[in-house]
Amino acid sequence: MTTPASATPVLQARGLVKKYGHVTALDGADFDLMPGEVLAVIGDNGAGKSSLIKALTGALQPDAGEILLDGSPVRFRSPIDARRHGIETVYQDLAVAASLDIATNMFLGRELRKPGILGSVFRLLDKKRMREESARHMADLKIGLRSLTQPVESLSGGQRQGVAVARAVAWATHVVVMDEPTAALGVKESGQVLDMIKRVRDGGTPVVLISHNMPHVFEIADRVHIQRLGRRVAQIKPGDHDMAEVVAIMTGALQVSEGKAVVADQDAAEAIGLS
Amino acid sequence: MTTPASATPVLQARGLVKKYGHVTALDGADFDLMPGEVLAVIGDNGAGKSSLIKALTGALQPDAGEILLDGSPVRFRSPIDARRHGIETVYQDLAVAASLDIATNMFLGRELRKPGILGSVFRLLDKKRMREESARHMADLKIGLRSLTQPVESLSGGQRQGVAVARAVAWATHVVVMDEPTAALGVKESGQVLDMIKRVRDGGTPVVLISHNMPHVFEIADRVHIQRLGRRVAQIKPGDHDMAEVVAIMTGALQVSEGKAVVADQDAAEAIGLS
Amino acid sequence: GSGQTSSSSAPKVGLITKTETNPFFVKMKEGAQKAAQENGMELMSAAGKFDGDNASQVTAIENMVAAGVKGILITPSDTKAIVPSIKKARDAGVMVIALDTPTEPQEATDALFATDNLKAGELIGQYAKAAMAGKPAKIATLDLAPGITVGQLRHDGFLKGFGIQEGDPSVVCSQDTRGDQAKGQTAMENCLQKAPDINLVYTINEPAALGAYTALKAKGREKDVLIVSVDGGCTGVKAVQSGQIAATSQQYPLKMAEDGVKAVSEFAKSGKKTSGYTDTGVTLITDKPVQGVEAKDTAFGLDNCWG
Amino acid sequence: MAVMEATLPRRLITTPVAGPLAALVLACLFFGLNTGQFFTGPNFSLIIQQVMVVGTLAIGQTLIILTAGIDLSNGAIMAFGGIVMTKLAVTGGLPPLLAIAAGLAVCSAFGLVNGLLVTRISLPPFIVTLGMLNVVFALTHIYSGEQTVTGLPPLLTVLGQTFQVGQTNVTYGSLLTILLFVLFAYMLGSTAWGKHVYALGNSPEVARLTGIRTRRLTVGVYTVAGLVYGIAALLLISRTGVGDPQAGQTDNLDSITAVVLGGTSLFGGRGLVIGTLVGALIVGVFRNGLQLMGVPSIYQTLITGVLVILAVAVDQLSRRRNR
Amino acid sequence: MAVMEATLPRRLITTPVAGPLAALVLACLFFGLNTGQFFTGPNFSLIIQQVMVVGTLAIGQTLIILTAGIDLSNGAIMAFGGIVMTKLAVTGGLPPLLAIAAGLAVCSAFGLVNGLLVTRISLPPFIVTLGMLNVVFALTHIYSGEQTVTGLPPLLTVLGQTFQVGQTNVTYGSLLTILLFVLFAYMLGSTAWGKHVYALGNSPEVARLTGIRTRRLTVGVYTVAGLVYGIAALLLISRTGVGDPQAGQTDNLDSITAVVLGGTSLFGGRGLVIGTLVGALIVGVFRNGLQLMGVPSIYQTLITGVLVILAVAVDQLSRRRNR
Ligand SMILES: Nc1ncnc2c1ncn2[C@@H]1O[C@H](COP(=O)(O)OP(=O)(O)OP(=O)(O)O)[C@@H](O)[C@H]1O
Ligand SMILES: Nc1ncnc2c1ncn2[C@@H]1O[C@H](COP(=O)(O)OP(=O)(O)OP(=O)(O)O)[C@@H](O)[C@H]1O
Ligand SMILES: [Mg+2]
Ligand SMILES: [Mg+2]
Repeated sequence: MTTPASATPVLQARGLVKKYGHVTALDGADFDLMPGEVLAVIGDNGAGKSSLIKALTGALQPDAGEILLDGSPVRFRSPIDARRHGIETVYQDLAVAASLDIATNMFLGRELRKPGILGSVFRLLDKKRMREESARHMADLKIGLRSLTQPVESLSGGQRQGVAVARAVAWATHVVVMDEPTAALGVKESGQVLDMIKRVRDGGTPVVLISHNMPHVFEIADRVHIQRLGRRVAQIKPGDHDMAEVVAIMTGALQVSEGKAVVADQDAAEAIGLS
Repeated sequence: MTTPASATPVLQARGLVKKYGHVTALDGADFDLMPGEVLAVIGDNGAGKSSLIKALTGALQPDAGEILLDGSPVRFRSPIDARRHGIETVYQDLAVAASLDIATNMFLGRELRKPGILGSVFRLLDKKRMREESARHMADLKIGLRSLTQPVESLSGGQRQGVAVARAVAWATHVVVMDEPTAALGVKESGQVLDMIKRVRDGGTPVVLISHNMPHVFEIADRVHIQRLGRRVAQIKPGDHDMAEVVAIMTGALQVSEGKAVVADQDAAEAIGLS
Repeated sequence: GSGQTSSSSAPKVGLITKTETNPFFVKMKEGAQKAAQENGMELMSAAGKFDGDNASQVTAIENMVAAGVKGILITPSDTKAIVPSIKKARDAGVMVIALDTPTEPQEATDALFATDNLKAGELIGQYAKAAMAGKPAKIATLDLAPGITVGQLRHDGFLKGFGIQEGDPSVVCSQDTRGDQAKGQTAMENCLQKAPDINLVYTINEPAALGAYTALKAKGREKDVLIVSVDGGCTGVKAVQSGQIAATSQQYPLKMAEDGVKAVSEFAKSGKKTSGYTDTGVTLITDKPVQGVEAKDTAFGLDNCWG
Repeated sequence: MAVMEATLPRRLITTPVAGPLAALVLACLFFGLNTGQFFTGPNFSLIIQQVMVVGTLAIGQTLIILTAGIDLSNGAIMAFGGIVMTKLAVTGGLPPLLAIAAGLAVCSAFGLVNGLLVTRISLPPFIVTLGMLNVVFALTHIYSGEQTVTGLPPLLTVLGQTFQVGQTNVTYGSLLTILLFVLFAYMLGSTAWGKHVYALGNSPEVARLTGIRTRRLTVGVYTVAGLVYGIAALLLISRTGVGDPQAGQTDNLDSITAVVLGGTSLFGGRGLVIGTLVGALIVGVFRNGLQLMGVPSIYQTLITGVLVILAVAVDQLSRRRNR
Repeated sequence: MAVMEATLPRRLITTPVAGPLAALVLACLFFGLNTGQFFTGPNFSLIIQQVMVVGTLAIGQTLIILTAGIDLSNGAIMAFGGIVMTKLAVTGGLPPLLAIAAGLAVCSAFGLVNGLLVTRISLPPFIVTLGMLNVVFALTHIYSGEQTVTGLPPLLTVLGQTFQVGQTNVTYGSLLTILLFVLFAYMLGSTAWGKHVYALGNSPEVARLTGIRTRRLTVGVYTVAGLVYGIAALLLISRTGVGDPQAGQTDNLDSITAVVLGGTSLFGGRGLVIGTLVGALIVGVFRNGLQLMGVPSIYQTLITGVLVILAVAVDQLSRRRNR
């Protein structure tokens, strides 16, 4: 374990366990997010990355383990609890409501009402303002859209992903968590999301980024959390290891001990060209 | 246009048009797939890549334009028509049936029946053989699964994608089309899919690969089809251009004419560091 | 499994009605309950889900035979369709008595305690004919529902009493109401829209009649249109008393049920079966009697009404 | 980025209500050409009176269907509410306003129970409301003793009074029904609550992850629906002038028909409450028009069946053309 | 790669039929302890006879619900089929076997029309079958002239004959019903057709992209369901001994209840036909047991309502525990 001892982690987890019937998705997973960093979470398919961040953001109740926010234990009974603490999440399965339009999706759960009596008594939505602000947020991400009143279901996969990302970035105050936000995005849009992540980090908000895209991870992450078989097997700094080594750790060919990589599985390591 | 004049294209399209209400997804798109090649289709989100390959594989009826298979005009009224001609497709929106298990999904539409009277008269499925063959195909792709009798809905996003890819590769005889097959896959699994694509190509079957992952495209593609605003704006060989140039073409900053890139939009080109 | 002691050892009698909600059948059940208590019997009851529901009545007969009843009283929903099931019950040694509505053939049951629905219709038909006093009639009939015997008999009886055939041009509007007040009102509203000069309304029962009255009143026509009905429930008789309905044919469900239970009790004690048709009677109730049609006033009606 | 807004004519064609509306207009034209009495003010006033009860029930049904639920118990709840109001006022001697309040409360309570069963034990709405249908039906008959309640105080039937619009008498009940439709169109279309209802119907999981309290929202929807059924009970009382334990037995399917004819998806998340009004009117116009044409009951049933299919088919085909 | 197969005990607990089965067993135990006549061979034979018609209708309903459809017309189609069979045999003078064939053909044809309307014009199944319900209901009454058909040739009621198993008489109809359930369990579980039905119910778009002829499959499912309704008509005839135009009016909801009680999802793609058998038996056992206990019918309705909710609740809660 190589947890930096410098500061209190913003978000922390110890020994999270989650079982689905006979499948163990989380098997005693630890997690540490330090202030102001971009932490990449990587791992094979099925390693439990999505389960981990679902547990951290209230979308899933772990069977065991504890979660700490700024050092004090918390329990998120639902995504709303996490959100109240300023934690915003882009879930892998695209949390957008298909038949509603982009502006409505951007503001879902936090709608703006008209000023004055129209808003307070008649609860009238300020659709115009919501549309304008959405347009602004989408423009920040430079996601090209022909109409904001189109239902989200008629967007391309990438455009839909853009809506979810823009939404999380717009609202987060404490932590932003993104589960493969660029998976469906084009080169240009991916670049915009990475820029946006940097900007969020530079604004002081730490970001958790799950990604399978190693160049992206190496470009942007301050630290990397490597997940394997439901557990964190290493935390590294991208500068200390090269991409091949990191992939080797991910697949179990190498193990990290005291910050140095050692060969764990000779066959596997040879198979990927390390020895 | 730089269509190689060497051989008859396996799959070809001329002037495809598709409109959704007031959105034009395809605006006179051309397409050429040569024998034995891996053709990458790239483009921004919403450029009409998915619409293009849907039109090519019978999943969508174009409003205008024609499609030629091995030089002769064809019309695919449904995905079954295309499939009958040996064209297999992995659609972006994951063509798997959520409540069915992996083996059933692998063989959906082409189930194996027991030999003898049990199969011919009683139409009894040979579940054991289907399970074994599925396991073999999945093992070829090295996609780790804990149980083949799990319904697909309980798989991680990557595992589900793996099932769809394995399925297409297993059945294709003429053309394999993949719409962002590695978008949700881990590094290891992505590598396996790329290997598999190479193996399919080496077996003589051409592959169409839509991807936003430029390193993947440059690693594997023999030629690249660049789609922009519903049209093919260029066909290039990866060796002739570097990644930055390709991205510039994709975003409209550069244009290709007579095989050479020329600056089309001075501002845009400068913005991405080309001049 | 007959050695079980938890259920009482009193002989059982079953009552199967068309529906469980029509006040007519509720009254019938009350009468049966009272008679069963007096005769030291246990009453089992069941009903169809809707008027015309044969399958539920068949199931009820089977279950009652399985439960070991001595006799079954039934108001058949489908007078023909129920016959084979009744035969099975009788073959198993159970006495079956039809109440209110005869089976077809009538001999399919051991006995019949009933009102003649055709006669009930005829009475109000005759009354209406006399009350119209030669004025040309424009008739609306608010009927029950397709294929329900009682509705058909009452409707036919009315036409017969009025002296016209099915399809006579004086019937300007016919509509099904399922005997429901709201549907009766809707039907009457539409009939009035179609033929504003309707001056005689026949209704299958009093709720439908009251619905028709509400519709007429909205048009200010309640005074000059004659409404006649069948049933004789207390609400209906009160409506006759207050002049909303001109006349109604009163039936006596309580009596049918009481007589039925007594007959089963007798059979349980002595093994002697009742047989044949016992007419429990029908009386025309009106406060505006006409020449040539025998009638009683609403005071009598209220004394003898049900529901 | 170019933000293109749909133009008004475009929106009119693409709104999901366009198809049902076309069907309604066609039906009106047909009956207007075939019977002289159809195109009159009083006849339209009549049609609205005839559909107001089912129409009001269908408002609640729309809310529930938008959440991907279904309510088979609405007619039964209305019948019970009607008996409660009339019995308390007549035999209970309660002031009419209190009796009405009690009836509305009881209906809301049944809605609440439906909602709690759907959310707390994750039971399918079909089963919950089917069970509730039986329970409430039985309770109605037990509580009423099968007696129709008559002799109502005037306040209970005040909605049946009329006012004049030109030559035509319109009941206050019709007006209330229209107002209810406008209110719920507003609530669904222009408040956060409405957007949440649609999101919930699209996908409860997505709604939950977006931070909507899906359980509370669902319970709220069923309870509001219950309240609306209570209002329907009041409308029914004012229309018939009695408390009728037999009321509403086919109204569950009738209200679902109105909702679906109005273009709302049974899978939730798509539809407009104004469509439901159109759907209810389609049924009312068919029934009224066929009656005016003197078609025998059984043939009316036949034709209604065909027309229901036709109405939705017209809608579907017009949408397909627009694709 | 480790391919782990679920063990048999594990599969028994996780099968979607476990919950309904537990509810059925509990109900049987309850009634067995409370009435002496319940736990007897003849009584069980009776219960099966009583549920065989709705149970058979529910087989067709299961097929349709698995495709994410619903059928409100099944009871009406059965009634029409019954009238066709009996009228042709009795007043038409057709040989009984021909009359039966004609009835089966007519029922299949109605199913076919349902299927064509659902696929060709993309109408919602709810609306198609609601319209069809009205149409077929009217046709039944027009064709039968409201007359119950009696005096049937023996061949039409041969399924009502019994054979002995131990001390108990079992009808051939009961046997046929069980065989139908086994047949369709086989077809859904062990043939390509069945897998395609599930895939279609999961997502028609996915099924289409996978190369399943979704339209043809859907039409096929509705047609097969129609044929099954024809068999139900024959069972009904053999049970009541007459052709009854009033038959089946609540059987649409009853059959849906059986399907849902059996654990099949109304959203399609999930469920087992054997669950439907269990669901139908649950309803039958409740009705029989309550009747044997001498519960008045209005209270039977009340209790049935509560028990329907309870049965599914038990199922849900047991599944939750297994998560
Ligand atoms: N709802 C569920 N029911 C059953 N099993 C589940 C469920 N969700 C996840 N799993 C299983 O838990 C394991 C971890 O899943 P998870 O989605 O967390 O992986 P992941 O690391 O996010 O994978 P990917 O990179 O493919 O998204 C997988 O084996 C998966 O099959
Ligand atoms: N069913 C549909 N209805 C309406 N518009 C659609 C539909 N499908 C696609 N579009 C629109 O057509 C355009 C092209 O979409 P398409 O999915 O082909 O893009 P793509 O290049 O595959 O994008 P991505 O890289 O994000 O997958 C987009 O603007 C999209 O919004
Ligand atoms: Mg994941
Ligand atoms: Mg795409």
